[in-house]
Amino acid sequence: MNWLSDISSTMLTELFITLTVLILAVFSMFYNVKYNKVSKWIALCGIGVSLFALKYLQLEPIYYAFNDAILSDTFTVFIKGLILISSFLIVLLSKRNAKQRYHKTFQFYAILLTGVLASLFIVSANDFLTLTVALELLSFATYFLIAYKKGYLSKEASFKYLVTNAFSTAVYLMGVSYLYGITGSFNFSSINNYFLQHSPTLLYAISTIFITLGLFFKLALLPFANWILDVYEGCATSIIVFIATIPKIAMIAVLARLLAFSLSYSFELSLVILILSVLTAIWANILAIKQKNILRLLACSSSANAAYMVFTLTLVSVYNLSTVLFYLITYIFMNIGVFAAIIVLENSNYSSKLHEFKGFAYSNPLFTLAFSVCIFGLAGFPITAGFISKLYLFSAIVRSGAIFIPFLLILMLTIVVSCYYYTNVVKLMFEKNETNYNEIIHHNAYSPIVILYTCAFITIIIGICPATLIEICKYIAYNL
Amino acid sequence: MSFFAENLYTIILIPFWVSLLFAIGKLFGLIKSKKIVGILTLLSTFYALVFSVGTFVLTIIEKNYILEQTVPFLQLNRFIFDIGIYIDGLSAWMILLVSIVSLLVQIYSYFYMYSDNSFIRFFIFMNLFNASMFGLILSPNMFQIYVFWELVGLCSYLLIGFWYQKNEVSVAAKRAFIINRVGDFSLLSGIILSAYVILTNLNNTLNVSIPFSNISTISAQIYGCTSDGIFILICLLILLGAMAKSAQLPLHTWLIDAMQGPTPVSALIHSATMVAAGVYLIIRLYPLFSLNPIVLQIISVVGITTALVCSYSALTQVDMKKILAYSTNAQLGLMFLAVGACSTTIAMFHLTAHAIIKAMLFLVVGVVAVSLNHNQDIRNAGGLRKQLPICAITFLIGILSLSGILFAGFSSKELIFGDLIDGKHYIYLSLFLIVSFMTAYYLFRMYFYIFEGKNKFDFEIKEPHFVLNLSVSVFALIVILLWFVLPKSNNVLFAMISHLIAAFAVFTAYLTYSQKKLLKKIPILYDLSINAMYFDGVYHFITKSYKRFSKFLYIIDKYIFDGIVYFCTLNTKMISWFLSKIQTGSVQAYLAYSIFILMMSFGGIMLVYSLIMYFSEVQ
Amino acid sequence: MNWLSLNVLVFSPLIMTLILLTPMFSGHHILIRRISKGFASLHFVYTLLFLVFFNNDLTLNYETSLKLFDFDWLNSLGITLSMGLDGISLLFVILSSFIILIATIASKGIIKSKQSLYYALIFIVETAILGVFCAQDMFEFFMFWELELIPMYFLIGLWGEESTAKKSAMKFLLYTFFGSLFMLCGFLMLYNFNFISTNELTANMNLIGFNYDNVPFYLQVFASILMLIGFAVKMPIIPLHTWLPDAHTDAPAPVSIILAGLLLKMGAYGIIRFNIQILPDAFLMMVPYLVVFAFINIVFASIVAYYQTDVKKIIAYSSISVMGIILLGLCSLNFVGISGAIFLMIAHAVISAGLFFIVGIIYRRTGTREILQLGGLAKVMPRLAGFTLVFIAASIGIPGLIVFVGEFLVFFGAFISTIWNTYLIQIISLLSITVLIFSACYALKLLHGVFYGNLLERWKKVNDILNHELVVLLTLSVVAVLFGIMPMTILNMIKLNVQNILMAFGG
Amino acid sequence: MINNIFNISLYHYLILSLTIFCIGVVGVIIVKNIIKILICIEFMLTAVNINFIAFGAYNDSIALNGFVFAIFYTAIGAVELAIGLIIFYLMYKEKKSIDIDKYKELKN
Repeated sequence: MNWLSDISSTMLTELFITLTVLILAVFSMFYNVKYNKVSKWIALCGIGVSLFALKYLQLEPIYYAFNDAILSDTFTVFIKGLILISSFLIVLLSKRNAKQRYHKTFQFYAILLTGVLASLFIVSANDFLTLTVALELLSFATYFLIAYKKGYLSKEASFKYLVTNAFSTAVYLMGVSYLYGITGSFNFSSINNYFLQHSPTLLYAISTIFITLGLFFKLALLPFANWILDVYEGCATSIIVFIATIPKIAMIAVLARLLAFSLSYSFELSLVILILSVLTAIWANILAIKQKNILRLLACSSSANAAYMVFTLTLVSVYNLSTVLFYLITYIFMNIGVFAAIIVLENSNYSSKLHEFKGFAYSNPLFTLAFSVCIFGLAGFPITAGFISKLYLFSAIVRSGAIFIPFLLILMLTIVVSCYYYTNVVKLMFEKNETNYNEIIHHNAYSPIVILYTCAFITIIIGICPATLIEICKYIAYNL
Repeated sequence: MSFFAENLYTIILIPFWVSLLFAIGKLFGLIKSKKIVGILTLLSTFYALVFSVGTFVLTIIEKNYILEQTVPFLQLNRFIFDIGIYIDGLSAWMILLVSIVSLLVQIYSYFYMYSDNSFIRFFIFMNLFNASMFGLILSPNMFQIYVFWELVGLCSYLLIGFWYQKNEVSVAAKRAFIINRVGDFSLLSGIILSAYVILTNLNNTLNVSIPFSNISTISAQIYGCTSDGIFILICLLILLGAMAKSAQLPLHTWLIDAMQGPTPVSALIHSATMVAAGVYLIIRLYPLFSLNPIVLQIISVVGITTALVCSYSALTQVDMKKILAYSTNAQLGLMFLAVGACSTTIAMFHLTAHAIIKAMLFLVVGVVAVSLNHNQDIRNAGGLRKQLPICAITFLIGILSLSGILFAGFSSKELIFGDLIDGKHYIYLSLFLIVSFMTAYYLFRMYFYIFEGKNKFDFEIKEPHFVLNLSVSVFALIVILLWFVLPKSNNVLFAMISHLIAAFAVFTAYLTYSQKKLLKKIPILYDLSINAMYFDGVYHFITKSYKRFSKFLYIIDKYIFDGIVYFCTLNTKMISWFLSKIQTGSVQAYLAYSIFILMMSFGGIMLVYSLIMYFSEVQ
Repeated sequence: MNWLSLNVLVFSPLIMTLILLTPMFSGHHILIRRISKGFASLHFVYTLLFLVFFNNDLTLNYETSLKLFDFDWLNSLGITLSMGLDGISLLFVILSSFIILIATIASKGIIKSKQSLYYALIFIVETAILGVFCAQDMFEFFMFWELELIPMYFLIGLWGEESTAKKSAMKFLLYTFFGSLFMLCGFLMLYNFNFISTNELTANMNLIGFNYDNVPFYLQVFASILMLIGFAVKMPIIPLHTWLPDAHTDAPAPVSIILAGLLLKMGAYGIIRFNIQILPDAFLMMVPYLVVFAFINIVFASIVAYYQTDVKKIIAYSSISVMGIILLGLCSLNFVGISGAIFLMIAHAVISAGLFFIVGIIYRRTGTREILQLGGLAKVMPRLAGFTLVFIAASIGIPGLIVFVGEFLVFFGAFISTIWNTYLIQIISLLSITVLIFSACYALKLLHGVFYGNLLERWKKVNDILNHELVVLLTLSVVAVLFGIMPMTILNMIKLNVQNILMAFGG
Repeated sequence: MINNIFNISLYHYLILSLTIFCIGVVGVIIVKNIIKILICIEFMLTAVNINFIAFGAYNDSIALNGFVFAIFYTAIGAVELAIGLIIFYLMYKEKKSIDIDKYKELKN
């Protein structure tokens, strides 16, 4: 059993992440307040090392390790890279939140990295057992992260997240059990071969629907979407960045893999997913109009964008996967940019209420420029990457058949609504602020403002010449 | 002599450049003295007079001399619309008449308007009018007629609304321009319809708008290949355009409003030149109209009814210029009758005679009004014969000729009378005689009110400027001269009847002048006449209903098109309020919603699955 | 001729934006204004150079595909930033650069705050408009089409005079965004048609082609309708026009010059490029309905214009009715009609720029645009009254001025178009000639309401137009008269293009 | 052995697990007491376990995948409930009440 070669070709990054988690856990017991700055650096170099280790993972032929429990191919490596980069940015952004509880910074980063570890496992899981365990590990990490912030609200948000998550995992597992009942095995590839011989029955359709609806929880699509508004408002902003990016990437990867083979057998599944994602897009965008709090607004926008991605995923063609990947990457960067801006505002103690945004355009123009570039990216206006990703997404939808055009028209209506509330935010910044002259203080944390400018720069650059990134996504998608 | 004909086109361009010069001068404030303005305009009109006399003589020497110089204005791959000049007997005659009248009127207006503070603006518009009138007369095809038709309409609007400070002047100008636009609309649609007919049926010709050089052949072809309905429609549309310009019955009220403008304007534009353009157009298109007798019938009916209505409503008018305006209307109706029933040459004679006489009458009225310091009411202007002798004499000459007793008016009316008898149009003849009776009546009534009896004003009248009297007397001279030039058919019958009618009319006029209360006896007829058969009421109603209609459309636009958009936004806001309300915050509510959606999706799947099963069995 | 590059033409205003946004200009307004006016005139001269080297017998296409950092924009998807000029687009490029120059000169007295941001946004809008007219690629066309949304939103919102400026700016943004998304869906269907039939991805407008066997006709009509909705919102066709009056009344004068002058033309240009050239049969099938819409547009808007009391609303509704005439010209599908429509686009741009500028002048001096409160200004502002007379006469369609030629050609072309055997188009064009009367009504109401009648007490001290306003009005009226008298200069430029447009209809 | 005597087939187990699952679901929604809600969640998780064991026993008796999964998942379920209690305790410090309707701060 060459488990050593298995580890070296599939799990190197997970290994290094577990090492950093252990180190952090050990340090958290000994060192107290004085050395909490060190914890950030340990986490950062842990992620750096695992990023570096990505190079050694097996790319070309799919490598099945631990008798088909874990697999590694270009798609998983790419997604792992994306997860690690975004976790790197999250650690940078969460400096101030971590510092609130001095003695707990080590624990904070430890839990954060366990969440990252769990999502790395989710991506490379090849059977339902590892997938379920990894999912649960990720949810455990998120429970504590949400509950981290002082005050009662984060506790309530975490409790809501817990109850809904338990409910959705129960639904997901019911689906898995029925699937296991039919095929007799948990392994994706064996399930696939099983269905090559036998024709899929109604029970199969029900089980796949149960599984996908269960997975929709992390992406905040309609059956389990109500929690996102409360959790985004309740917990600390850097944790929101974590919730908004890492589980979303993992879920998209899992759904891509699951739907790749299961969709071909049951068209009811694609029907349900299409309808649900369109409903979520409508629900999220219309809900966002009335929101007075920027965080709740971004919650709706994240669930809407997840809906667009899942909608394109279900249209059966490899061409769509590259569009979803491109959309995912651009969305992640723009999202991190916007949240970095909010963290900058919180550092100079402005609340996240929308009317606080008045008059920023005149007091600090550069900040407004970067922030509006990211927001217009999310809305999909020309020069930004959002425009290209939406354009690429729509071309995929139209390419996969004329039957989807009515759906596309509905999506376009929701995008018009989204353009309203995005521009509303920017409009507020240009309104005259009658009270004080609001200046942004940077002295305590420089990293959020730097991340904001880099994300804005990336959105503009991808907006102007996206050819290379699209080539990468095409290459990855074609050999899933 | 042919030199004059060749570059006759310059008489169109020169007044245009002069008016442009004045406009730029006024814009940058370069014009210091009014003399230059006067001299330049008079020079340009004199230049036009010399050239038109030259061409007129040329047309008389060489029988049916025709010259056409055109340059393409719009050349799309198969269609050509060209601009230029076209000289034949008719246009030469018309050019001569117009240039004579305009020269004299401009001399008169130089002194008349000298005291006015926006003097330059007057002459900008005057020159622009000259240029467009010459362009209209010399136009070789229907396209150019339409081009200058609108320009002339614009100039008449500008000149009517010259004293724009007063509200009723600007309203009158607005109304005149709108009614002219109705005429332009019908003329344009007539042109386009005829072009369509030419194009679809005989698509060999390049020039799509009807050229006047071979008008007869083209009109024969048009008549040949179209059904009667469309042919009549074309003629009617063009006729409606001409009727709007020469103020025929349905569209005649603008001429009465045009009297708000300064008197030289009414003298030149609203009595001699512009209103004659409509008649000129019909004479020009006579070959086309004559092909179908119904069209000629319509023309003459329109003419005679306008003559009757307008002369009837002139009987009891009080304002000097209004009476003359109604009489112009009536005489134009007679010209239409002449074209419809008699022949174009007779119509031309009547046109020239009327132009000269009416211009003279207006100038005289101008002088009288100025001397009564701008009071145009005939009731408080009596016994001016002693103070303004020359005006009285010239006015008398004008009245005598216009009512067909002596001089030019007599000969032209005699020709009409003779031709009506030959053509055996007895109804027209009788109506013609009634109209001439009425004209004689109101003209002499005006004469008695203004020049007879004791003067009912107290202030001293200053002697008008000698040039005003000079130009008026020159006009009188021409009227007398014309009497000898115009051909005389000297049938004694007409001479006897017209003298009898005129004498009777003079007697009744004197009678009503001396006993004022005589008229009160017949109130209905009196009211009918004083407010001109309530046509003004009709137009007032039309404008009010147009305002209400546009308000109604605006309401549609605001509450339906905008309403839908507002409804959508309102709807989304309501749904978003509802959605945020059902986010109650309790976990159990969230789970209830998700279970509801789960059940819905399963229900849907079951339904779809059973449908498929059902359909697969059915085949 | 090689130094005449389209990239410089289209993207130089963008570079100017960056220069203006740098903090070094933040202080002094006069310098900013002078620099932007200088740049605008330089840019206009540069576009005229294109005219000099454009030999109109062959459609010289400046095929240059933009290589930005050596990456083709989206080569894998067949989308390249390729720019090209032919007769029609060159005409519009010159027009847009001229109108932007007029707008920059006109915004001297009107814009008092945040000048650098204002001129920066104006130049972004200019790049967007030039990009739209030069685009050879569908998605590039769409990108530039959307690029001008945000700057226009801020131009109307931040510098608008009314309190409802922000609301109408948002209405403008959402309406046009809604329309452009429908248009994008149409483009994507075209892109897909091409992929189905020729099996290689290209979004270039000239290479798009699909054979009729594998693309069903109802799909073509569906794509054409979707694109038409996008263009109908921009070139307002009646049911989708409600954003225009609000956007115009609240926008400052130079912004509404650009809005009326150029943005409406993009809609019509789009119809020519996409509906008529790429999907001719679908357009042929839609012509009767479009003609009815055009007729409603013409008559409805001009009658509604009569009722308005706000001067800018009257001009806004008048531009809706003129755009209706342009649509009628395009639907006539014959040489006279289409060249008349294009000529009318140029004419309307010049005239509406002049009219909006005049309203800007009046608003700047009197602070109100209500006709009821204005009156008798001619005594106080004689020169402005003279210029308004020229522009009002032009907008009515008095011959010798620029709009008459366009209107005459459109009515003539619409009347003789033999596309449909029924007499529908003949009857409708005959009825739409009545617009002459309705336009005369509202134009005279405007002229008399503002300039004639008795002068109110408070407007006694109002001064006449200054020299920079005189320059703008003089240039506009010279152009109006010049092309009114010699229209063939413009018509010759677009002769060849209109012919090969009509090739598909056996023109 | 017992299955053959009383010939209990796979479907009885499935029905059992479904009923327990539904009880859990209804419980979570109806009950007001938080502890009971957590217990109902445990109900749902055990129902899934029963499912796995039943399928493992009847279909796949050799590879015993189902049983392995059940063992794993009981552990995970327990951890989840523990964390649920911890967070409830943290919330309880604030509101001092066991009724779920008190914990509705974050809404609309």
